[in-house]
Amino acid sequence: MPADDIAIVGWGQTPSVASTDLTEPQLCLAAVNDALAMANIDRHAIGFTCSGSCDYLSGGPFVFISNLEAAGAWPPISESHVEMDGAWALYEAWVRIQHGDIDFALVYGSGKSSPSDPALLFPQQLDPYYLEPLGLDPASLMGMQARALLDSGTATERDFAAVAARSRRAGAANPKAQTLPNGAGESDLDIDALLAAPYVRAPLRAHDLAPAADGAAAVVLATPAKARELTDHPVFIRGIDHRLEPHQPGVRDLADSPSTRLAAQKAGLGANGGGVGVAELYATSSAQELILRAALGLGPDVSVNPSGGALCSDPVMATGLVRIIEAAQRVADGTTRRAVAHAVNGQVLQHNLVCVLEGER
Amino acid sequence: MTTEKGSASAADEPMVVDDFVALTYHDRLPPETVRFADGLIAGRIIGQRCPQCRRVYVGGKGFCAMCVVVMGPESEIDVADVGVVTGYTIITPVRYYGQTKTEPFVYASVLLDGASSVLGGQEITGIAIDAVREGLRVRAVWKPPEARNYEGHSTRGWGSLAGGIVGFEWTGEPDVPREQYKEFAV
Amino acid sequence: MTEQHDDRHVVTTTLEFPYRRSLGPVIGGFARALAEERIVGVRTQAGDVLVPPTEHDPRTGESVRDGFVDVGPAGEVQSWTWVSEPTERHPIRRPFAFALIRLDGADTALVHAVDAEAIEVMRTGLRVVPMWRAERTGRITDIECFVPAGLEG
Amino acid sequence: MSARPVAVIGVGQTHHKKARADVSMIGLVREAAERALADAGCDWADIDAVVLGKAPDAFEGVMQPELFLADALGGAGKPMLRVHTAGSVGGSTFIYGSHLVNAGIHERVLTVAWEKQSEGNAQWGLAGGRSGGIGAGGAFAPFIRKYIRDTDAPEYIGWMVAVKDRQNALKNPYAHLKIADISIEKVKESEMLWDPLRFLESCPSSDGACAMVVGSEAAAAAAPNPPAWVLGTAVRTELSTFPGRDATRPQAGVDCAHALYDSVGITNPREQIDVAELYVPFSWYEPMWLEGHDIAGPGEGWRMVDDGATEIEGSFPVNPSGGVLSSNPIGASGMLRMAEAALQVRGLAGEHQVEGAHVSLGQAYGGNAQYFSMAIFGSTQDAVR
Repeated sequence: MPADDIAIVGWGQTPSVASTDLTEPQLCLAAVNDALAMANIDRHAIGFTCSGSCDYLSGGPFVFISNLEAAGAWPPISESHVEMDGAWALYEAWVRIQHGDIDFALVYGSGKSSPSDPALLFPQQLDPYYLEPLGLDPASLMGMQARALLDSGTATERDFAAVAARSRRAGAANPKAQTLPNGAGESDLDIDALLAAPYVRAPLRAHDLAPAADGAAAVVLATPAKARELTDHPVFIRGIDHRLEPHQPGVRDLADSPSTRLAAQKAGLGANGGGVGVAELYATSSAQELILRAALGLGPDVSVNPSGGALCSDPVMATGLVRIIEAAQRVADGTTRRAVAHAVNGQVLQHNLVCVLEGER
Repeated sequence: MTTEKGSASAADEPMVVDDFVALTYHDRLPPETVRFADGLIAGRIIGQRCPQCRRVYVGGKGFCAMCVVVMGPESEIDVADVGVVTGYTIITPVRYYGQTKTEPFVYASVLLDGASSVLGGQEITGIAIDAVREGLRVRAVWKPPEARNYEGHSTRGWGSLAGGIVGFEWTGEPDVPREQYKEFAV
Repeated sequence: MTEQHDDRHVVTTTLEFPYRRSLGPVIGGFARALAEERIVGVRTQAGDVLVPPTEHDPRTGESVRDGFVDVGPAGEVQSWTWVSEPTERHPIRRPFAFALIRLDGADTALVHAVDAEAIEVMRTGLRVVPMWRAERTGRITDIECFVPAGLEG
Repeated sequence: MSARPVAVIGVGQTHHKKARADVSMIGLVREAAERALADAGCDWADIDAVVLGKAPDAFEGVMQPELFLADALGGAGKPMLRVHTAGSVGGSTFIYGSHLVNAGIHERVLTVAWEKQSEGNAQWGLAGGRSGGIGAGGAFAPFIRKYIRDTDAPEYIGWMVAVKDRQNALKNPYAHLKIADISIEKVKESEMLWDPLRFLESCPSSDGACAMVVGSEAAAAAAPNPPAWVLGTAVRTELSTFPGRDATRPQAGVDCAHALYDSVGITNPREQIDVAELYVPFSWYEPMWLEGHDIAGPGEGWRMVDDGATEIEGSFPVNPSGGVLSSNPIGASGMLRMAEAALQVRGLAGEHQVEGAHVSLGQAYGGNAQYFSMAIFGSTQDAVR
């Protein structure tokens, strides 16, 4: 890929909460202002802005128009919007900044899951002929996916519980993660105790499933030259790519994620995890984390979801961007020299984005 | 939630089936809207003055979208319930599922005295529909205190006056010269 | 941000609308077959039988071949999950399974509900058969659900 | 790195109708895409990425419908992106697709925009499912009233635009509205919907899709038909309302036009542009955009209409395809402007071809007249003179 190594120089995220009474524009405003403050640039220096949100999640048409108020769209700005997670807004902005005529781009993603019941809303995201009329909900799809993984013989329910326990322990230490019932207490994270919990969608239990949250996240991108002017520790996007799979779950191997593997290859991740120290994966079930680890070739030495991941914090439409932020944070603070972030769009890993981040070479 | 009652048609005719969608949302009103709504019930119209540009927004959203600065309770002031029509149209309602309007109605923008932002979508009463015009001086028609409520508020847009005010009526005063509101027209 | 509020501060809106779906030749053909208690698929250029059928091969985008192929009605569970508390949108109101079902003669799997009475009955590889709704309208829910073969009563 | 040349190498659209009951949403988008691929001499496998655009999901009642449509457009194994920038979305979808080639990321990108309005109801969708919806006409009518007041335009200007675009549509085989006996009298006597807008001054509700294949210089060289070079693109957005906003001449539209003209070396748009496809869903937006994009001076836009300059044989033809007033599959309407502008400089516009068109303008707007996407197309890479 001929692309320049664009840098991430600022970010912000609101705490993920089960329900907030702030509006989505207010959430966006908080995240955007934090990102701009961290980058230490004025919003008028931004050459392109791109946001990600979803009308149906927020319950009205054109939610992105009110969210725009957080971007400071006066005087007029060069701007776009994707009806997707903010990670794809970042991708569009990354493409735009490649043109070489702007220095900075602003990206934000936001969503409020609290107004609706995801189990009742998300069937609407499926094809209206064969799947939506069944009221097929995300957790049921993830349950069938988890069963396919168990049947493949590569994972057990105990493995699922281990992912959940590790994520929740990590999430309890992350002030931006959602406060979950039995989240912090070590005793509640005993794997046998987790396995004793009832199934929600067998073979998945409540702790195996991401709790939908309200929140927003924002990122400032910069050209390499501007990034080096602003900071001694720029975080560069070494590669980014996204790939799609067919929509119908019955034509896919749900126990694998070939589109993640392909996106990683196109993003230049390299074999066997490409030497990353940290991976932030947008897995909405514990089983998905295992599928993604395998697709990315991550070994046991890679720290996966040190933020707690989506199992502790899933502000839908911002979660993918949060994964990129959490990975960038760990490159910036020296935890690792190289990290990978993953985002997903659609149900059961239909469409996957992989972003490889590194510090100065 | 989803029911279908489409009928199978002859093999050479296009097949069309019904798909009834009903989705329910419970939105918690933001603090600014709650204060604005309580203000209407108490007979007040609350505006928010931007600490930076000093513009006054009626139904403040908690921030000035032009300066992108937060406006909290300390920015709130009372705005008059009289103002001027800065633009309008007469809408012939289009029929669609859930539409209850059937007769043409005035859809006017009103700039209240002391405010910088216009209130869109207001009905004008006390004057014939074809006599409504830009520059008309109007005052709020309040609901009786016991009838005021939380009607019309949402988490989107500038808000709604519907909880306390049914519309605006002509004050009988002479029209306001265009120069005085031109900057805020429509 | 999570404190309790008084109910007046919560606005409830129901977005409700009767949409009309035009099905086109392929999904429409599947729908017409349902009315006759038949399940049909289509063949891709590569020869695979797609069920549920679409106008295109989902892997390549190529148009499928003309004509329909009868499949099933019995099939085999390829994967499944147990729904212990159904939602109001689900087709069955008591605990049931959602399953990926590969119908006999098909190369891809269809998602549907399996009314299996108990989770212990469910397993990958289970043979299932469709239960037809008496009044059929051309929707996937013309199949009320699938049941384990031999239990169709 | 600098941006590399990009060309439109394939264009396709559906026959637009009130209800395309004969096709599913899948069939609708494939109809446009297959025509674009055929024009580009491509197969699904030749496409590197798919970009989809449409207006609010509530129009068809499917959340993020691109998820089920992407594999119908050969998207499996490829990147897909869904753009939504209100009415301008068709334009911005095309522009993002062109940027993927510009930036050197892909060789050939399929961009598709669509709407199947017959599956739902646009008024309902625009109102967010609530009563009292005013529709787009209700939102724009006050702006039009202000334009008329500010420029002293005679009321027949709107009727003239309505007649011209419907006459042009008679030459376009894909257009939805075909009103053979359209006349000033007929427009004038049609029902007043949103004062001062009459029924026949308003766009229809259509089912339809538009697709464009954009490619690199190498892709253009390999294509069987002449390319349209994408000489420049620009997008601008402003807030939907704010104190002091001039909604009849939104600053975002002014800035967008000037950024575009500057990027391609246009100093006199009226002279240097041969034909324009402007997003005119209500008749009065033709003079408003002629002025709002500084093609005409203040108050000169309606005089261009009055003088016949914007007719297909005029000095500055606008919407020879019949425009949004004749076909309005909302999400696709902006891309249709880009596609029709591209067809003109390729010389492939058929009966509505403007003689000698070498430089064309495609424009779309959306939201509360606050989103703008614009592009300049050339028959050659140095067509602007």
